[in-house]
Formats: sequence, structure tokens, C-alpha cells
Amino acid sequence: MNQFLQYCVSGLSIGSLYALVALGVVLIYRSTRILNFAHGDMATAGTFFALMIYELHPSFGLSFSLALLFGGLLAMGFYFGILIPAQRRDATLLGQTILTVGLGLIFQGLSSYFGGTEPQSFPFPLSDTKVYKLGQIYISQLALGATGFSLLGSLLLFFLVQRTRLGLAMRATSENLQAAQTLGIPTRRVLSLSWGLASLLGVLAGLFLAPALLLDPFFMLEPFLKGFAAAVLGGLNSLPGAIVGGFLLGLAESLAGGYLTVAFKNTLAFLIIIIILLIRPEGLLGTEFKERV
Amino acid sequence: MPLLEIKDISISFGGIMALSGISLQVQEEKIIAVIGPNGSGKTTLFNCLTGIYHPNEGEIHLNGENILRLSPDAIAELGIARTFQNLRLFMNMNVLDNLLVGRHLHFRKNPLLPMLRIRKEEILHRKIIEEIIDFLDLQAYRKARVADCPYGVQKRVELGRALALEPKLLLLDEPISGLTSEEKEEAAYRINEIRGRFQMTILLVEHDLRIASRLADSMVAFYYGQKIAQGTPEEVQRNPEVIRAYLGDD
Amino acid sequence: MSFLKIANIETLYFDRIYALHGLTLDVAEKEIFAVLGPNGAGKTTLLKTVAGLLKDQPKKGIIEFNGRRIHRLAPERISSLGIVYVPEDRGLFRELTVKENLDLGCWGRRTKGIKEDLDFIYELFPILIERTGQQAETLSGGEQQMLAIARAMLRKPKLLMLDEPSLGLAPLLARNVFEALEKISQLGTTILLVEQNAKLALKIANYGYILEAGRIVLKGTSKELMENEDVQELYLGLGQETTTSKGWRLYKKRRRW
Amino acid sequence: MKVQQGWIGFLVVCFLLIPVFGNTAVVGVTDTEVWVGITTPLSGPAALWGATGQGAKAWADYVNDQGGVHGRKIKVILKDDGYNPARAVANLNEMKGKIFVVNALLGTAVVNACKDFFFDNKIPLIDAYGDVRIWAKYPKDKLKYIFVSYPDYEDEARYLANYSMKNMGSKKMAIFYQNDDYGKMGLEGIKMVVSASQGKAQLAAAVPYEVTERALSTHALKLKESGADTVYLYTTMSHAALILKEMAKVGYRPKTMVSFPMGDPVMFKVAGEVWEGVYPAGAGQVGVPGEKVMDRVADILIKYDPSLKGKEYLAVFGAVSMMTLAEGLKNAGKNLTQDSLIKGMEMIKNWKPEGIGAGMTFSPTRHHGVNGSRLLHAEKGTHVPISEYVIHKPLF
Amino acid sequence: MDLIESYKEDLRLIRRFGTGFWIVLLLIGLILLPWFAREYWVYVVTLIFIYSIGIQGQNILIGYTGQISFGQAGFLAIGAFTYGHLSLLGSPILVNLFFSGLMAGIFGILVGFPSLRLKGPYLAIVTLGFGIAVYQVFVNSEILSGGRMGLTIQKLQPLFGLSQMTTYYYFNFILVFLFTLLSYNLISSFVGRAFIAIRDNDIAAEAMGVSLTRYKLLSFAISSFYTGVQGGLYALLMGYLEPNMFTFLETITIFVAVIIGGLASVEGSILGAAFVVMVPQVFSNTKAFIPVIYGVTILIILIFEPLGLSGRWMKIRLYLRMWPFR
Repeated sequence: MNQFLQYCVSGLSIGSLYALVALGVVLIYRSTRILNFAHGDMATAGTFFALMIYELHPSFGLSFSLALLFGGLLAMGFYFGILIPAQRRDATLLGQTILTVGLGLIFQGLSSYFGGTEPQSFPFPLSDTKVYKLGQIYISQLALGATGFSLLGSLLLFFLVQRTRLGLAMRATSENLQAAQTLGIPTRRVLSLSWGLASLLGVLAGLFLAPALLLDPFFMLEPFLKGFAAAVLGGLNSLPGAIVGGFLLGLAESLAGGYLTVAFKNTLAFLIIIIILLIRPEGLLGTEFKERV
Repeated sequence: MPLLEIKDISISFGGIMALSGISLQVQEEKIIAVIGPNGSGKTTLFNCLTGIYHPNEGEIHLNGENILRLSPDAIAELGIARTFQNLRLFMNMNVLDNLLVGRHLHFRKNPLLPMLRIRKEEILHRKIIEEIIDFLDLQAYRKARVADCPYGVQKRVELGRALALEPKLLLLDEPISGLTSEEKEEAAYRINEIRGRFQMTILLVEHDLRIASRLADSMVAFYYGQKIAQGTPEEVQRNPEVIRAYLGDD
Repeated sequence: MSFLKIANIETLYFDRIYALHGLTLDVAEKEIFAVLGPNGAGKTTLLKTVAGLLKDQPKKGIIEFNGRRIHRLAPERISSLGIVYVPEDRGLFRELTVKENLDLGCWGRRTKGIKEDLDFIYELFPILIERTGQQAETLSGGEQQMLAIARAMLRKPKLLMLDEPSLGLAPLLARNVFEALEKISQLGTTILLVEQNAKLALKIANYGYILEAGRIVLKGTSKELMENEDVQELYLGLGQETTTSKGWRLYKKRRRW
Repeated sequence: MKVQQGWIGFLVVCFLLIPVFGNTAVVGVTDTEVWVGITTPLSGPAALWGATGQGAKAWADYVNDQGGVHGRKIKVILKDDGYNPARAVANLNEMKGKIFVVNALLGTAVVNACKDFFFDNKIPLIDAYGDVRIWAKYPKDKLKYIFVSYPDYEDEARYLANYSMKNMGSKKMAIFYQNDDYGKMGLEGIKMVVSASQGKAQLAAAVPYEVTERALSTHALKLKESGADTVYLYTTMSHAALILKEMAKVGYRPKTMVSFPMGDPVMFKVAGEVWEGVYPAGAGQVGVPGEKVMDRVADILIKYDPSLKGKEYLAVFGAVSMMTLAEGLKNAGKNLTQDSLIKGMEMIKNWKPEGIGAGMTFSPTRHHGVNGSRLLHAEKGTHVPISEYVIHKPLF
Repeated sequence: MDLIESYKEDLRLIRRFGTGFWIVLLLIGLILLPWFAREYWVYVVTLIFIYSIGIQGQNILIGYTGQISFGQAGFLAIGAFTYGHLSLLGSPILVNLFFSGLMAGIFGILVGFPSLRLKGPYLAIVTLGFGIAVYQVFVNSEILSGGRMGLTIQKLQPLFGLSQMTTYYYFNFILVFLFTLLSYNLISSFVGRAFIAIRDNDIAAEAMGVSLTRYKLLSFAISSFYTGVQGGLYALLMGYLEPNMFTFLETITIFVAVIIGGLASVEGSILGAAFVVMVPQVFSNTKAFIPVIYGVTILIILIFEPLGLSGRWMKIRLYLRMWPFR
């Protein structure tokens, strides 16, 4: 039983971070129908930026907030500088998706060059090795903080999207772009904010993942793929779905690894996703897209 | 025996009855017009007939064969072809290829033929397609991408694609809507001609009462998923319920 | 000077297909204008072109609003000038509630005056009060159309463009909607209306245009139009030979326009 | 129309002719220069290890500043292959005709894909970092151009397991390994020791991971469940640090022995406090950072290529390869040909490059220079050798 | 000038004299390449050949049928390892290649089944899962992956007194030629029309009697057959296999090639293959900046030519055809 709980705890704590990544993926997909393959690399770049600032001026508050800002601005820059020109030339959605692949490659190269390729331990206010014991279950300070912060981040996002005027505009824009335009909502600015916000969430996930996974230019590759999978699992157009998907995936992975076989952990996790998708093709909380004949 | 027999079909979407208890018989080589205001279930009926929707209850027989649970391609194979209200063409293909897709069922599907580029079949079908192109006056657009063609031409291409299938029953969903008046006349003439030339039975949905009544042998009126009248065009048009449905209470 | 002036505009799809073919149209202030025409004639394209929703269109021609050129502006800019477009599908945010939809209509407005406008709308369409918390997609067709018009009114439009407001509505509801439009017009809003249901449209409109194949083929006051034989035959369904002959004329019918 | 087609034809022919130029028959040696080719991952997920190639190049620059070898400067062409075998082969083919010798090839897959290049083109390969057993399968005459002084993973694993069994009383062993040839060879070595121990020791768990995987908490729990008293790590640096942290989180601190890639004291920075007390293996051809001879070389390398700072261990690894080549060139004498280089290489006897390592020996019958290990102990931020070098049998 | 007089003439592969002239010239150029180009270029072009087979296959799936797949690495691995094991058994090369394709094709059908229910990114995730599953199976099964040391494969023996590289070149050249012909033949036949019909409008396609089940699965089968053959040829060229050669990066490479080359274009697939092989190779001297340069070229191409290289190619061709008059 303890063992089971331990697997659950570790699954949920990694799942919370998948959820954070998935939220960013969903935010962008919902509003622009683009799968952002640069999401992980943007997060990596942001995290390296935080490290750089920290080395110049060792203050967590400053470096982290600057990194979040940096990530957001990068994504907004990409939206205005690259995506809009491409859309003006009638780029297809797949083409725009490949644009993000290109962007990811650029970030990856730059992170390697400026950040270095060696694994680095990322300075963080919460300790990775300090452990709390609840009965027989161990949970590290970092995992606790990460889960807490990703829940807080999700809550803030929820609040922003559901309760504020900006969120209302974001929802409107992602649902019906033309209608939003005719109502005079500055859709480009709203969309760029969605991009910025998504990237910011990615950087937030990166900041919490870096101390746990060690920082190098490729540390977000796996979490990004998992976040992407979690987003699809939850339904690509549903923000709560991303959170559910993230936690579910983390849990599935941990339990499959623990009780079945650790070597096929990823395969089993994907198998679960495939089965769920075959039953619900639009994801757990996604809404079905019905075509009018 | 009627060619098509619909028995008491019903279908609902999210609690709203789109069709309730519709029965209809279509005799061979007749033109039947289905009329009714928007949202009265005409297109839904077509979608049920072609297997895109599966009715919750009821039976549909084509030549005595139950087609209720068949997939659209299987139904097409049995001889039902259709056009769509909002054009559903293969926009990136040229007109010729669009029509050739209509011939798809008549190809001998030996995988070696395409692989070795043996095109005897292709030429055979091209000849049939050319007849259709002549009939529909599409010569000038043969190699044009459909997306580049004017609306009227696209409508004709869709009709031609359905004809290429050589169906027993042709379902036309608003075949003359959106055309200019001249084109409408021409289209109506062609529909009438199809029956004579290709011996097809035609079921058509139309908004324009005037043309529909001139074309059809008999007429069915729908209102909110229910059949409110059936008979000759004259009868149906005089039916008070139809008048109310169309023109309101006054 | 006309309120909205459209001169010789050409709109193309995919840079190749002409949808509007040198169309010219004038709209005067505080009147209802109806544009009639068959499907695919370019009615929707016309409205979308004015609203700026078609990228880089019109290719040629001028659109002036209150003496100001507005063609090829971003749709947000055009909207902020006071032109509000209600599309055929009503352009509602289906996943949002009625209240949220209405809130979005007030985008960019100061809080002052919103209350009064809301009251006016609720007076016009009392049903919306009941539906405040419901998602827009759960509304019936007529309610959706009312919501769309209500939302458009919250933007305090100078020009309200409606695409087939009667589409898919039961006759009674359609009449309700049109009555509301009449009221709105009386309060000083210019309305440009695109309709297939000519009878209904001409009843409330002051002027009408007939659009075919991307061109205006006939214009006049609604009274003139209603008396025109061709219009009667083609759009009002009052033609003579409804059911009699089975023979088909293949000659082109001569028209008086 | 026709005229213009002709022009285009002309242009196409010109384009196709472009590669003709530059096709000169240089064997890569002049009186003043000798050209060395290195293909190594400088981008992509394995880019860290590209530091070996950079280290080799930096050492060549140093040698050149000392006057070169027999008046010849060592010119290095450094190319990126992104750890992709196809690109590595392409790089070698591009360098062919310019280079005299290839140095410091990296990655088992790359080495495997490239090996025929050396057999076919008779270009010597001095040092390859990849599974040495690749070569062991080939007859001696084929390996004429191949010189390697890289430790065998399996031999090392056997050494570690035997050591811990004899000197530290390990009974229950577990291995956490990378799911490729490197990790599997380690597993194989430990399995051999366990089966030879006649029941004195047992393998309680063998937990694999994939190189892209970073979330290792499940793996740590698995290791903990096994209750092993000694855990062997055949991993990358990152994964060693990560698994140790995860194990510490669940309160599991067994004796830990790690393979030589983690012999780098930078692990203290990466892993933090959990690294204290770990037993890393040391490789036969390099020493431990902290030793005087090592630090001297590392300082030189950083002077020539400042970007190597923080990657001294890997850089020295590469530099040793370049030293070996330079030694071979020196022994080959003024008249440099492929054959004289091979003779020169085979003259190397018990030679410690710049005093580093256990000493390597090549001979006509031995092209595996040194296959040695020793045990280190992580104490207070440094790796302290706690045993002498043990030299395993060279494999070829 | 190009008046068409019969259906037969209209159905020919090469309809214009000019086109034929260029193709012949290109083929002659390619045939002569090993005689005047350095071995390096021979190798790079060989690699382009190999990639272009698989990319053509994926273009049939993604570009023509409109199904997004991220499982390419899995098919590559299946093809490559099938080839490897068969070659260890000593069966002849062409048979091995056929079975590499066939095996991948069978798995393609299996992966195709979800495509009947799923669309777009949802399908992408399922295929991605397939790629990961294949990778893990190979990594964890020593029997399949050929043991700890990987699988060493007998390379192609030099023929007719040519060098080994040249032999490879011609062998792959012939195969690419055949596969390209096959692609052209397929897409211009009823099969290709059915694929495009499904992509453009699946509901209409079904109503016209095109069975979605059959043709989607067929598209998956054909595309993975091609990709499997690519895997086999890659194994043959490398002479060595290990599962780590077929990771997600390989999938991305093929996907990028399809889009950069241009969707639904056979020429585009070849151009895309050339792009993904040559860009990293040509810039391999820039070391750590390769990803940056690679990414920037992708951005530039897709911003200025949203239809990919084949779009640009079409425009150039049109320009040349109209030449004096524009």
C-alpha cells in the first residue's frame, strides 16, 4: 500500500509538471490551431536565461521573473515577427507547425552555444534532496513546491481565462476569430498574448523541472513530448483537460513503470493514451468537432 | 416494387428530432421533389439515405435491400449518388479528375495496373467521362482546377461527378440554388434530361418552389422533421399547412 | 454625400475567381437597405469585403464610410469605426454564455451608458434576460439571432450589416426579428441587409438592390422593386406560370434589367 | 524558347561540374603540415561529448606552438556529425583526400558505421571512443590502421563488481544502466561476476533507462525495492546525478559504483552532496582531475580553447588521443607515410602521455593500447584514487 | 505546340517534349555524376536517394491522403531491422528489401486503423506512440536488435569493377528511379485520385464510393512500405544497426522534409530529401550553429514559399515556360 502511494505521489508530482507544459500547448493550439513544437525549446531558452541572470545577480525573484518575461516576449516576438508574415502569405497550418520546428531548432542551437552543453545543476530556492516524510511516503521539497506552483499557475490561468476581460477576449478569439474581429477585439494582440502566456507557462515548468532534471539544452525534450501527449489525452481544446491529462499521464507512467515493467514505461503510457483516444477520439475533456453535411 | 422505400425513419441530435417517422416511396424513373423551409430536415433525410447519418429507427430499402446500417461507400456501390448543398468537390483536383473519382466504383481494381502504368481502363472511363462533359457543357474547364472555376461550373461538376457513378437513384441537394436565372433554367432542363437519357430516378431537395414544381412528378413537403404533405406539385402547393410553413400565418 | 459608398469594387477569391465584379452601391444614413439575390451571387462576399474580413480585398475599387476610405483596413479598425457585421452563422461564441457574449459586444466601450443600452436590448428581446447564464449554443435559432443583433447593438453601430437574419428561422420568429430591426432603424442606425427572403426584406427596407453574379443588376426603392415584374417572378414567387407547363424553354429569357 | 533551354542546359552542366574542382590528390601531408580529420558531435543531444574533439584540436594547437612534429604543424579539420552515423560517414568522405589520419572518433554507432571507411581507404584511425569489442571481431590484418586505447565496459564492470564483492562485502547488487551497448555491456560484466561468485553475490535488480528519459523516480523506487547493498551505474553524467538524487529522496543510500565517464569531479557540481562517497572507476588512459599532470594539460587546453572550461575531463580525454597521434608522428620520423605512422605507433611502449594514465603500449600484434581501470572515491569534492591501475587483457 | 490528340497521349507520364528533354538531361547528369564528382558527393547524393524514397512515401500519406503521422522512425526501424535479420540469414538483397517494405507495410496497416477514427493531432499522437513503442521493443529485446553490439550487416559488394560507393550509388539510383516512377503512376491512377479525394473531402469521397477504410489503410501501407524500404537501404548503406539510430529526431527530419519539399508533390519529396540531407552536411563546419542555420533556413523557406520548395519550383517552371513574355 505504501509502495502504491509512493508511486502515486511520484507520478502526481511529475504529472503536475506535464500538466503545466500541456497547458501551454493547449493554449496555443486552442487559439491558433498550431502545434507548437518549439514549446520545449522556448522553455529551455527561458530557463537558461534565468540561470544567466542569476549568475550576474544572485536573486531568485529577479532572475525568475525576468526569465518568465523573456519567455513570454520571445513567443510574442515569434508571433509578430514570423507567424503573422507567414500567415499573410497563406501558410498552411502544417507549414506553420513546421515553422515552430524551425524556431525550436534555433533556440536549441542558441541555448547550446550560450548555455553550454554540459549538465548543470540549477540553483533553486527549494531543495531537491530535502525530503518530507508522511508516514512511509517520501516527498521532496522541490516536488511539493512544483506541484504547488503548477496548481497555483493553473489556478491563476483559470482565473485569468474565466474571470477577466482579457480571458474573455482570449476565449472569444480562439473560438471564432472572425466574430471577434468584427467586434473590434484586437485579435492579434490577444493571440500574441496567448502565445506569450503559453511560453511563460512553459518557462515556469522549465524552472521547476531544471533543478529536478538538471539543466542542459535538451532537458525539456522528454517533458515536452509528454506534455504534448497529455494535452492530446485531455483534449487539445480544453484547458482543464490539459491538467487532467497531465496528472493522468504522470500517474499512468509511474504505476506502469512500478508494477508492470520499467523498460516499457513510455510504451505503456502511450498505450493507455491510444486506448482512451480510441474510445474518445476528441480527448477526455475535448469537445467533438461536428461537421455539417 | 418501388426503387426506394423509406419506412418510418427517425433521427435526433441532442434531443432535437431532426426527422420523425418519415415514410416515403420512390418509383423508378420518377423525379420527386422534397420541399420545406430551412432546417426542416430535407438534407438530414439525404444524409440518412447515403449513410452519413444512421437513423435511430426505421428502415430504408433500396431495391428490396436494407441499406440502413451500411457505410456511405457501400451505399454508393448499390447505386445511390448524391450532390451536396454546400459544394463538396475535391477542390485541388481538376474537373476531369473530379469526374473520374465518380467513376471510381467502375474501375477494375487490380493493383498491378496502376503500378505498371497500364491505362486501358483509364481510357475506357475517359470516354464515358467525355460524354458527361459534353452533356454538361464542361469542355472549356476540363483541365481547370475546380477551385478556380466559377460557382455555376462547380455545381455542374458536382452533378457530373454524381452522374459518372451511374447510379440508379440520384439525390440532388438544392441543385439550382445559387445559380443565376438563366443557369437555373439550364440546370432544370438538364435534370429533366438526365432522367430521359440515363434512366435515373431522381430525388431532389429544392427551395425554389416554382422550379421544383415544374420539374417534379410528385412532391413531398417537410416541416420541422415531419412530412406534412405529399402528392402532385399542385396538391402540395395548395396544402394549407405547406402554405403556412412557407409563408407564415398570414 | 452618401454614408457608405462602394465604388467599382472587385473582390477575388484565391486571387483568381471573381466574386464581385465592379460593384457599386450607395447607402444613405438612417435607412434600411436590402440587398437581394440568389445564393452565390456575392451577397455575403459584399458584406465581408466591407467588414474587411477578406484579406487584401477588394482588389480594386473604393469603399468610403463617412467620407473616409476604409477598404483594406483591418477588420478591428473597421469595426471600431462603427460598422458592425452580423454574419450568416451569427458569429456567436457558442461556448460562452449569453452574458459573456453581450460583454464582448461592449469591448472597448467605457462603462458609462452600457447599462442603458442593456436595458434597451432587454426591452427589445426580453427572452435574453431569461437566458443570461446559458451557453449560446443551447439557444434556439431565433434566440441566437436575437443575441447576435443585441450584441451588435451594444457596439453602438452607425452601420449595422446583417447577413440573412431570417435564415433558418420559423416565419413568426423571423417576423419578430425584422420588427426589432425596424425599431433599431427608427432610433437612427443605418442597416444594410442581405436577404433571400425578399418579401420580408422589402417589407421593412426603404431601398433595395438586386445582386446577381457579382454585379448590381437592379436598384430602387422597395416599392419600385416590389412592383417590378421580374422581381415578382423571381424573388417574390408571384409569377404566373407556376405549375402549368412541363415543356422547357431553352431560350434565354429576356429581362428588363 | 529553344535557345533559352540550351542556356539552362549549360548552367546545369556547370552546376554538376562544380564538384570536380577541389578534387586534388593530396594525401594530407606536406613538409610543413599534416592534416587530421575529426568528426564529433558538436550539436544535438550528444554535443557535450564533442568536447573530446575540441580538446584534441586544442592540444594540436599547443603542439603546433611548440614547433609541431618534425617541423610539421598538425592541422585539424573539425566537423560536426550530430551523433548521426550517416553524417559522420559523409564527413569522413568529405575529408577524404585532404586528411592523412583520423582522430578521436566518437559514439558506438558512428564508429560502427565508419569502420569500413578505414578498412577500405587505408586511412589510419587513432583512437575511437566507442565499444572496443567492435574491433575485436576482426582479424588482425584488417586492423592494421586502427589504434585504440579505450577501456572495455565489460572488463571494467567485472573489475568493479569483483572489487566491491571482495573489498566491500557486497552481496546484493543492482545495476542502473543506459539502454544501449554501453549499459548492456556493464550489465553483462556484472552478471558474469555474479554467476562466477557461486551464490555469494546476487543480482537483485537491473533497471534500464533511455537516454532521453529524465524523470527517474520510478527507477529509483525500483532500485530501492530490490534492497541491493551496492548499485552500479552505467549511465551518462546527468543520469547518474539524477538517479542518485532520486534514490536519496526515497531514503535509499547504498554503496554506489559508477563507470569511468563519471570519473569527472564536475559530478560534485552536477549531483551535489549525494555524490559524496561514490566510487567512480577511472579509465586507464586518463588520470583524475586534481592530479598535477592532469591539471597542467587541462590548463593548456583551456588556454587554447576557453570554451572547454568546465569540460576539462572530456577535453583531456580528447587531448590524450591527440598526444598519442603526435607521439606516433614523432616516432614515424621525417618521412611520413601511412606505413611509417603505423610503424611509429607500434613503437609506443608503456608510454604515459604527459605522464597521464597507466601507460599505453602498441605493437604489431596489439592495437588496443591500454585497457585499464582503477577505483576512485569521491571525498570532499575530489576523486581520490584508492587503488592502483589494473590492466585488463587488451582485446586486439 | 502541345496539342493532345488522344486519351492515350494525355495519360502519358511526360507530355511535353521540353519536360522529357530536361528529365533525360537530369538522368544523364545523375548517371555521370560518379565519374566526375568526388566520392563525398556521390555519398551525399546516395543518401538523398535513400531518404527521398521514404519521404515520397510519407508524402503519399501526409500530402496526398492528408493523414498526419509521427511514426516514421518506427517504420524505418522495422524496415531496417527486417533487412538486417534477413541479410544475416543470407537471403539476397532485393528480397530483403522487399520484405523490409512488406513488414513495415503490415505494421502500417496496423497503425492505420486508428486513422479511421482519429484526425489531425490526435492521430499524430497515436503514431508517435507507435514510434516510441517500436523503439522500446527494439531496445529491450536483444533478439530483435541483434544483441548488445547491434546488428552488423553485410555491405553491398562492389560490382562491375566500380568502387563500392559507386555501386551503392547506382543501386540506389535505380531503386529511386523505380520508386519515383511508381509514385507517379500511383498518384495518377484511381488509387491516387481516391487518396486526394479523401484528403480534399472525405465525406464526398465516401459518397462517391471510395471506401475510407480501404484507402486510408492502403495509404498507410504504401507509405510505410516506402519508409521500410528506406530503412532497409539505410541499413545496407551503414552496414550497422542499433535502435538508437531511429529516434524521434528522425521522425522530425522526415516530417520537415515532406513539408519543406512541398505537400502532395513527388518532385517536392526529392527536393525535401535533398534539403534535410544537405543543409546539415554543407554547414557541418559551423559546428554548434548547425541547428540555428537549419532552423533559419526552414523559417526563410516557409515564410517566403509557404508551399515549400516545390511551390518555388513550379513558379520557376512557369516563369521559364512563359519566359520572353513576362
